Amino acid sequence: MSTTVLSASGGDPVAPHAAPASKRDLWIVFWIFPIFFGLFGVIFVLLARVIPPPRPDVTTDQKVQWFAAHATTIQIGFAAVCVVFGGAAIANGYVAYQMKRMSSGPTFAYAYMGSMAVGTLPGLMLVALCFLAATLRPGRQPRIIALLYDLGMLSFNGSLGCFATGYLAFAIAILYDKNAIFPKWLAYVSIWQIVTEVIATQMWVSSAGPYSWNGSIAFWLAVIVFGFWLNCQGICLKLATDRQPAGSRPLD
Amino acid sequence: MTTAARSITYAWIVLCAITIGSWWLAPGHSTHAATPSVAITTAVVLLGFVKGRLVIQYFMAVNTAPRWLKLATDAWLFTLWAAVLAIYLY
Amino acid sequence: MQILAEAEELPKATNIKTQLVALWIAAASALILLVAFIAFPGFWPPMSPELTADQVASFYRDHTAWIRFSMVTFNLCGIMLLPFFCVVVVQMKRMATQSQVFAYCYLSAVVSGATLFALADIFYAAAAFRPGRDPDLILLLNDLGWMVFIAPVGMIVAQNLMLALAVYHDNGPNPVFPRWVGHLSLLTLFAMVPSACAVVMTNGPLAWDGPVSFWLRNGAFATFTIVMFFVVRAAIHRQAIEEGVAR
Amino acid sequence: MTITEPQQPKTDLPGDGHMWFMVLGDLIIFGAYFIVYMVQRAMAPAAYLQAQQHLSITIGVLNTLVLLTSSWFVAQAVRATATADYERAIRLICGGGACGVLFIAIKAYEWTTKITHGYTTSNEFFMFYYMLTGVHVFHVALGILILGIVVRELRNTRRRRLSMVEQGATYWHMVDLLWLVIFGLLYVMR
Repeated sequence: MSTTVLSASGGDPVAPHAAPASKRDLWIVFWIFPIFFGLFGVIFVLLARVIPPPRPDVTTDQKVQWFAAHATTIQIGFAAVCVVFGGAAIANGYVAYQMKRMSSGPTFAYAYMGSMAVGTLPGLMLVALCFLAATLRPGRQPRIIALLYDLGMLSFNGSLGCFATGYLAFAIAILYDKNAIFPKWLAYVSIWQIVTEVIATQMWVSSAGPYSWNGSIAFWLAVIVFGFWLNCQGICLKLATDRQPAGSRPLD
Repeated sequence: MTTAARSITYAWIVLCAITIGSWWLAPGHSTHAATPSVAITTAVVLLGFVKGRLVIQYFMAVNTAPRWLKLATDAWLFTLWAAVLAIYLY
Repeated sequence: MQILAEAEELPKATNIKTQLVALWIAAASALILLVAFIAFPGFWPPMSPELTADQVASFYRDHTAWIRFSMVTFNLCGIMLLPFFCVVVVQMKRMATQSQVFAYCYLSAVVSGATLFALADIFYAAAAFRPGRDPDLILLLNDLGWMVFIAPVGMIVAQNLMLALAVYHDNGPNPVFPRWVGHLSLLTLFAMVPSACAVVMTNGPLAWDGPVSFWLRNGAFATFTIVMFFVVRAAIHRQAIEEGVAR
Repeated sequence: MTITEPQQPKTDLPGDGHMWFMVLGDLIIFGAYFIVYMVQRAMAPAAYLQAQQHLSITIGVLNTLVLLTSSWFVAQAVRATATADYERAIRLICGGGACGVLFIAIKAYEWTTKITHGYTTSNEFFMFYYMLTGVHVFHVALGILILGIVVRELRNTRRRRLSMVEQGATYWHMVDLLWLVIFGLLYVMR
């Protein structure tokens, strides 16, 4: 929505001392983004078994059996998550860093960083803890294991507000930005993400069918849109890194 | 009034006429129980396609847009309504 | 360090002072946390994951008062360490020969890590709130408390990785931190990583009461934090002198 | 670097590519919702039809007419902007926005009567009804915000641009287009 476009370096103050010609620091951090999300995909799909999600409409005994059948991979997967989940903070921190270079002020960069940092707990770690607690002691009472099953899946798929806030902050920052750090369409795409988060609220009241936590609408469509959005964000992050002049810093 | 402005108004009149016409088709009348009807559903699909195309062509001004956009919007419209009908009939 | 009288009212002098205040808040909190650590009966020795539900329940019943005292203290003072890590962020942003990207990612990891640390004491304290609860539920709360406390080291991994990379890329004439801080940061990281296995092991050195997962992990973190206290303090002093705020 | 090109006189793409990307993507996502609805409906056609009977076709028709009229206003506003008649364009867009507000008001009334009659999300058809109309109303509200931004830009003599108005209009017509599909699938078909 801007006719006048500042060059990407327009607002970037250059470091006070000798500016290096290298952008190695940026590239190191950038590559953590695809590496982390690649690992995330592998762990959650192949090992931890939460994508595709186990069914919500099963009996307590079936939940216990499900944990028994997948205990080893769940344990390997989520133990790995305990080590690598900091990658999420770095990936989100790098997005916030690029947002900080926008001409739209720091407010939404901070909001993005904050909401995503908070979202890591309910959206990523709580399911790991619940499933690890369930698999640590298979002899636990079935009703407790069933509770951990529900609690884990609901927190993983149902923690919506943190991410909706993050997407909103991301979209608004892009729309106000005149430094063209990220393209406008990425902001519009983030609106889809908010919509899918809103629809996913229905998994809290629906235990079977298209709106449940493994449903075609509340889960699958949301995951496809998320995957598309994440790839777009990664590509745009790469382009933003390409264009950032060496030795430049974010705006204050 | 320009040609474009006039065609927008014509499109609006046709759209409203179809909408009011569909009032008689709908099942939402409490006087009698609705029965499934392939004929009505097919009509709804066809009219939905026509209405969607009018909106895209005249309101969204795709009739003067680049070719790729015409193709993309028509493909969406056709795929959607064809799929709806196919699922219904299947 | 002596703040110069003529610079006393300048914002850059205030920036130095607030960093020092944050540093000392963290130091005081760390002392209190040490007391809480010593006071928690479950750390002397660390509770074995092999205890049965009844044993765990009777532990909470027998030591309710001490558990409550230490966990409330952890609750109150645990996140008081956060200002210290924020001072590290401020210092990282001063590093001249880089784009500040590590500082932002470090901050992001610090915030996420703190949310997890803030959760652990809640599980322990909730278990001690009604010691008469069903032993299976007490065991569950105890498990969750131990897991959150010991295992999710990912955010510290991210933090220390960012700090180390920042130090290694800070290769101008006046580095903010000495280069060995990067090595120490990585060393701490490697010492803490194995404790992620505590979510799987119920005995041996990697279980949450094992020497690696408990003593090495916590010892490494405590040592690192104490060393960083002095490193950061020296960095603030250098900043004050460079900016003409102090002698 | 993505530069928002100054509007070329030769280009006949209404609005800009960024907005069309959003609109086409949104159409595909909604298309997926519609397909899932049809699949679910095909599994229990009688139950769905029976539930459909509880929707008021009169309100549905009224809402459709309101939204079609709002689209007419907005489409005419684009033509008015193209002929540099900005005052008329602003009035037309305000008319379109007012129709949008009326649409939301009618929708709110419809929801209220449905909920008071006990048609809640426990019925699968009504689950879809509330979801589809709810997400659509979210789009209407966003559209009203966008129209407001367009009016603000049009009032500013330095910032009034055809492409800006066209972007807003493209979004608004998409909202209309999606409603026509919702109307056909939920209210009319049997």
